[in-house]
Amino acid sequence: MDFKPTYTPEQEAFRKEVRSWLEAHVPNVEGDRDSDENYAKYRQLGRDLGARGWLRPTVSKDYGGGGLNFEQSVILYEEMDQYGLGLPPYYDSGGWLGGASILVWGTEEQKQRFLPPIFKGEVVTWQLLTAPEAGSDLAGTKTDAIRDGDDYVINGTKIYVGGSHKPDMLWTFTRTDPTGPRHKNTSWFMIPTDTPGVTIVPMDLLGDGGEGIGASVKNTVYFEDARVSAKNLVGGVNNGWQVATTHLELEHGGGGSIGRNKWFERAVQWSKTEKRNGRPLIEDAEARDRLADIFVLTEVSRLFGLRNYWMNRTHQKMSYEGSQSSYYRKLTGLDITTNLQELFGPASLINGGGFDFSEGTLDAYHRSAITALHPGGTADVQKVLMARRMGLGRDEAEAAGKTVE
Amino acid sequence: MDFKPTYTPEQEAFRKEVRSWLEAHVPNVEGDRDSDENYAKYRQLGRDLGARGWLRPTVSKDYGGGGLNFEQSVILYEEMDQYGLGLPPYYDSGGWLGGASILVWGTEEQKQRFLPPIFKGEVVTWQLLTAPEAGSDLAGTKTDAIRDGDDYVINGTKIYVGGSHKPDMLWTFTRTDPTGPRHKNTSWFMIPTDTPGVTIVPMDLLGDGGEGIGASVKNTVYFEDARVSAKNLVGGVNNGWQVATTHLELEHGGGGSIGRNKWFERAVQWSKTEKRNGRPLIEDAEARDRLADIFVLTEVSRLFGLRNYWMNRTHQKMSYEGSQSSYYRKLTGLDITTNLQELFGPASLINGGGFDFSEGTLDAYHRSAITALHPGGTADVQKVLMARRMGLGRDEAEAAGKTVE
Amino acid sequence: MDLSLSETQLMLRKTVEDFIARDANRDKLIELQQTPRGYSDEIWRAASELGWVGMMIPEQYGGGGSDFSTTAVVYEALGKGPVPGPMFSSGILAGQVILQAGSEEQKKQFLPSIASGDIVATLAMTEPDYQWGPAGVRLRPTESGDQYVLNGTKLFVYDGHVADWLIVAIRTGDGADDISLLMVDTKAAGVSARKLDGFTTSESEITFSNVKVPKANLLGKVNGVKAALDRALLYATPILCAYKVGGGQGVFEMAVQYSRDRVQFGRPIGRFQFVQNHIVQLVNHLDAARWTLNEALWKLDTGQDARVGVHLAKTLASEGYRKACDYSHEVHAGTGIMRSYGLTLYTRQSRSLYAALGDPRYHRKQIANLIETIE
Amino acid sequence: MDLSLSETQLMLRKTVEDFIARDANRDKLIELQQTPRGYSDEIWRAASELGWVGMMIPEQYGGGGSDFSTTAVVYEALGKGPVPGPMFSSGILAGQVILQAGSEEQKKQFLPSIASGDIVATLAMTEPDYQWGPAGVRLRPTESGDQYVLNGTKLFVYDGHVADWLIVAIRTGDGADDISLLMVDTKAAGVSARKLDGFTTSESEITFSNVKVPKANLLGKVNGVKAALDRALLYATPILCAYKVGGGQGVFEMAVQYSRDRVQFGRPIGRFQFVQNHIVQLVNHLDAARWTLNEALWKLDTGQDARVGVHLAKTLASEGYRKACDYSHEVHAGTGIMRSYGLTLYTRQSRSLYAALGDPRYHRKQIANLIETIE
Repeated sequence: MDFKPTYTPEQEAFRKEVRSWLEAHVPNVEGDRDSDENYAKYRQLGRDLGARGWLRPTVSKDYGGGGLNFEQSVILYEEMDQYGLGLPPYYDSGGWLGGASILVWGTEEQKQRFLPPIFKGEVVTWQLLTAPEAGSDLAGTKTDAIRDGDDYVINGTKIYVGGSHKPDMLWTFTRTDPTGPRHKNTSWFMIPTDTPGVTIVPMDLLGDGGEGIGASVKNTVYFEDARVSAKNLVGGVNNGWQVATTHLELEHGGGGSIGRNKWFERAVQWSKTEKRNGRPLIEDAEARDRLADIFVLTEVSRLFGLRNYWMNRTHQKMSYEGSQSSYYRKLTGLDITTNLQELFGPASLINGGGFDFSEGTLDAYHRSAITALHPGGTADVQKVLMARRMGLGRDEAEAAGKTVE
Repeated sequence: MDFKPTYTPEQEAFRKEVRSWLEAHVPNVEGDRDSDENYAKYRQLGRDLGARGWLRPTVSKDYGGGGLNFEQSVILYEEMDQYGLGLPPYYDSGGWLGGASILVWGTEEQKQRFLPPIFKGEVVTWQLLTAPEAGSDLAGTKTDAIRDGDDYVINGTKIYVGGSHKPDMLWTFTRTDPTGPRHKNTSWFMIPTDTPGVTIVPMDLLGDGGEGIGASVKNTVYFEDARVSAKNLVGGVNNGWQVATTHLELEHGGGGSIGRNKWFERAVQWSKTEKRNGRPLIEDAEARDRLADIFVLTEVSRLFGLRNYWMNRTHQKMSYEGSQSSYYRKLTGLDITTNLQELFGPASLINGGGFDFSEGTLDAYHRSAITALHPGGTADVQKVLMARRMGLGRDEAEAAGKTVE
Repeated sequence: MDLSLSETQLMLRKTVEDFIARDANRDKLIELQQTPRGYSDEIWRAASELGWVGMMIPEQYGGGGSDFSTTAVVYEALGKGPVPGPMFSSGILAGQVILQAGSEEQKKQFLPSIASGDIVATLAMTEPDYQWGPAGVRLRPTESGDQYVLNGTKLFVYDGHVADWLIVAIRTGDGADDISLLMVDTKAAGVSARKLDGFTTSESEITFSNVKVPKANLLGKVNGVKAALDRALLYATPILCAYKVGGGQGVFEMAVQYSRDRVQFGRPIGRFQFVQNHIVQLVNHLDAARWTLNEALWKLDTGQDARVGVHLAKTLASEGYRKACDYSHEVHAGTGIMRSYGLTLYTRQSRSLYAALGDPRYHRKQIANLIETIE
Repeated sequence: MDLSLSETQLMLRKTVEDFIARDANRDKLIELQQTPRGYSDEIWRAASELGWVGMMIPEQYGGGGSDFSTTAVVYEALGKGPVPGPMFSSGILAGQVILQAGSEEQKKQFLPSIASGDIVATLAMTEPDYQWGPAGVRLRPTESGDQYVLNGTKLFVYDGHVADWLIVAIRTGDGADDISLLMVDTKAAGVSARKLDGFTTSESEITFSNVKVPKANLLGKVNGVKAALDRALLYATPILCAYKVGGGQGVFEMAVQYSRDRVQFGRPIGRFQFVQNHIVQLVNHLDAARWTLNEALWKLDTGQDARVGVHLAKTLASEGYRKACDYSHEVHAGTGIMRSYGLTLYTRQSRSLYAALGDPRYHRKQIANLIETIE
């Protein structure tokens, strides 16, 4: 096994190129990364990366990707991670997930029309999955899209959507045959945000104000007689559930991640500067025990993510690994924040003022550890999926959803 | 609230009577409490207690009990607990549980015939519940009792039964209408052990050799054309499931318990004599942390048992408390043994020889913490029952089984 | 043995529940959480007039003279609201510190107005270099004639921003226990208070800038209050536990109800064993906190050594409230994180109060220290 | 980056699996557990002849010279058996200690016969006053000319009762690290060994009664072996982890199979979410142990500082194997505790090996000590 790519001289040269390009292009921001001003800077970085094909490095150039190989993509992720950024460097999981579904299920015309703008960073896309009536039971949606001439007319409501800066496109799946059989009565649509009848209203949630760029707010999206061209229906009529399996697989953690162990690194850093009885916290034995506990939890998460990244990008046959990574991260988030609170005391809850040593990031993490239990499939849903993929109580294990990258 | 009875002078006098009687009658045994010789001594203690009505203190004298009140029963339990004994002081949960079902569901004739021998300690009874085909799904038993004249003829197999010293009576429930509707096709029988066609064979299990008196072995019981008088059918034909709810309620923890915190007390005692680097273990800070962890876990168990004892004996309306106590004890047993192993090191696993400071009790506990997950309803079954009693996802909460004491 | 509540206790609980239904129901509390102070005049008036603030203060000082168990019944009901306000900080904690450490004169001066709700007092012990307990007190005054002069900061002071009086723990010697307690009027020149934002409830920062306090304001003797403070904490802590147990009960009942109301995949979600598991774990945490607390209260009421029992109860109340909220969130999924729903009122408290009067690791350590005293 | 096994590794694994199917399948292992020695000649012969015992010993000393990852593949497969025998104790642990601490002459003397299986060696470090690590070594020899004289006891020595040679850690100075290593022939007068009964596998008690050992039998220098011993433990520990991960895989596969085969309430039990939850938690523990181990192996094979990685892997392997067995028992209920079924073969190991080479608290503490070295 090899946990790091062995780079050829050519690849090392690529790393140098990436590094110096990023040095020149990654914006230097201060304060809230999600302020209008800072968001705009990250948005521009996305466009610049997209123009080079670095936003979706392994996607074919035909669709706006970079056409790069696995090792090159790792280099890009690693170098972005040095800035605490991913690809894309702002909130566009909608584009990442929806793009994957279009790649697998779209017609060639749809791929040409939808993908390059997304993969070049020109267009930001939100995913619309959860509905008031359909949370874990996604297929139970009551948002309906009824054919009318060349269009579909959409009515319904989706919640926990997007972030703090409006996108260009939305995608969702809706009932196109409201009385049809479950899992065979929905279709998947790309919808311009400016479509008449689409209204976006921010929600008031515990997790508001997190660290994610563009992600400090979630919204309710209302569809009232919103008309969408039938050309925007991706993957075939009443085939929406199949199209969804692709992005759900990725959302459930099947895409994996490359990244450092952020919370552990931060905790060590703060333990060197925060003091107890005049001594740096890190000199305290109990504090070191807590750091070790945090390390254990976060390292496992990191390795599950890394394993999945490798499996996904090298087309290994996947089973329960996506949901496992997601479930583990969700559940251990609660333990990690408990350890952080015990380590740093009540100051870890404060947001603002001189004693907020974490600049609000710990407050946000305490809250997001709770809110993160649910999106992208609740912790319980991840367990359901793991059980199916392991074939518990079944003759055969269920196969993972088809993804491309 | 009052966690200890306030005793009247009369009751204090009763305690003195109990104490001096026990001093005179509780056998002084050495070594394995389950050896033939020692078991016989405890069996005799049971008979002696029974003769005084102290074996089932709150049961009516009409049926061989003591006709004593709640406070007196507490005194008896507390004084027995000083010897690490319960009531009965040897393995007779079969008599305790089956006796309760007969009290609730038996005819007057059956009560007169079956109960006094049990409650006077003359007869020892085993319960037969689990079958190879029916573990958690008790109602799925395939042991059949088919009417033939004045008898029923029983065929089938039950497992995880009884202990190391043969009993006088058995009870079980069997299908009397094998093709009838579930929960309405079983009947409940008292069966003399010496019935022809009854064979008892010891099993080979992980938990063999525990601390329980008479309980270091479990058995398979085979019925091959065993004939039992129809007079021994308790609670009505095809009403066996109802009869079972009574003993199941008690077995699931609804009876509660009064007792000291045995494992914590032992752990403290051993920590004073066992040494690390020449110092008593109890002087070590890490060891004290483990003792505190053990204390926390064991105190909660003790209090759940005490609460249930009080609720049961004072006829409070019970809900999930029985199964909660059972579930909590089962699950924390695994944590307690882990703490004990970390506290005392590998010596806690040894059985025999000079370094076995616990005289094998820790080895037995390590194993029984695992085997105890399943009898009397698995940990999962306890959760199912708790969920029903709390009415999760139901309009109404299920009522607890009817018990008498 | 009798583990039931008395008639009086049941009646008192009913009074609190009726008040909550009328003036502090979930909708009102959801509104209140957006306000700077966090609680309403109605709440404070009722808590004062109905005697909940002063109930543990002896009758001769204008309080209700309730025992521990009865006080706990009321505070559990308040916690179930969860009703916000400085009832515990002022009536219970500050009241106990003054009662245990103060002179007869000081008791007469402060306790009746605390009990009546006319003034709000609170204990200001912890500091930026946080550590729970006397060892963490490092604010050292200078002396100027018959006055102390304070410069420095107290942090995480619950309800400090609405307090009239602060009981400030100061360092007056180098020994670990060499601390003293000083009554400081928040209107005195140089005192400023700021409510702390974040995942907090009523934590505040108090800044002292050349604050002059007469030495006569010392509660008890210089370097001689450790035992009194320990006693006050021993007596106040279980009431905080009761408040937290009440919160746990609140999120438990919400979870049970939601398990019936919410339908997914064509069934109430409470029929799914994953959901059942959350609620089973929740109620186990809740009842562990509840019954260890009940026994500790009984020990206090009957004059037994309750130290281990209180540390045990606080350990499980802090861990249990937190876990109860986590599990209730798992049951409620997205619905639970909407601020308009009400669950997060509790979640915030479960975090904010986790370390109040010492976090679970602190209390477990105290149990470890006291192992030999356990019978 | 490539997280797959190589062709060679896959082939090796297949060899072990084929051997297990033939000569060490579950039925045979269930029989073997009743025997005094606990393993068969077939097992020891195969392990020796197929090179598993000596695979980490360099080729110039008669071993296979395998890297860490490849050795781990074989020991994981053995652990999945779980195949009993002193392969790890002798070939890996004792082999590494001699390799790291011994002179060239000693390596030539012992390593080839260890690799060939002709002799069995094991490390005797821990003592009745148990504490893992050099600080726990208190057996102090007296000196008599060019001999050491040993009186005392070594406890929890894995496979001591079947060993030909013991590597005995002795105290030769008062500093924490002042220990030395002595090769002791178990046939020497005064050496006796007893297998320890209980929830154990191959732990033994070794008693020394006036045992005379030539000073020439010292491995390395007096008071100068700490670094070599640390290295040996760093290299051997992950192989033990691999064996435990294999055991976890074994109980995982049994649980999955049982979830399909066992029917209750008219459905395979694996359709019940409570049962699913057990297996989900099981596989999470298993994979946490597996992937931390894999990264540690890679670090060792590529010459990086692997100390933290090995402590992490050992922490999770010990905790994980234990938990994996607990969860598998929950799935199997009564069936799992029958000795004739096979699950308890693993359970016994999960307890017996929990503290071998240090328990999880020890290894967590080492991570805490090394925090600053983590990049």
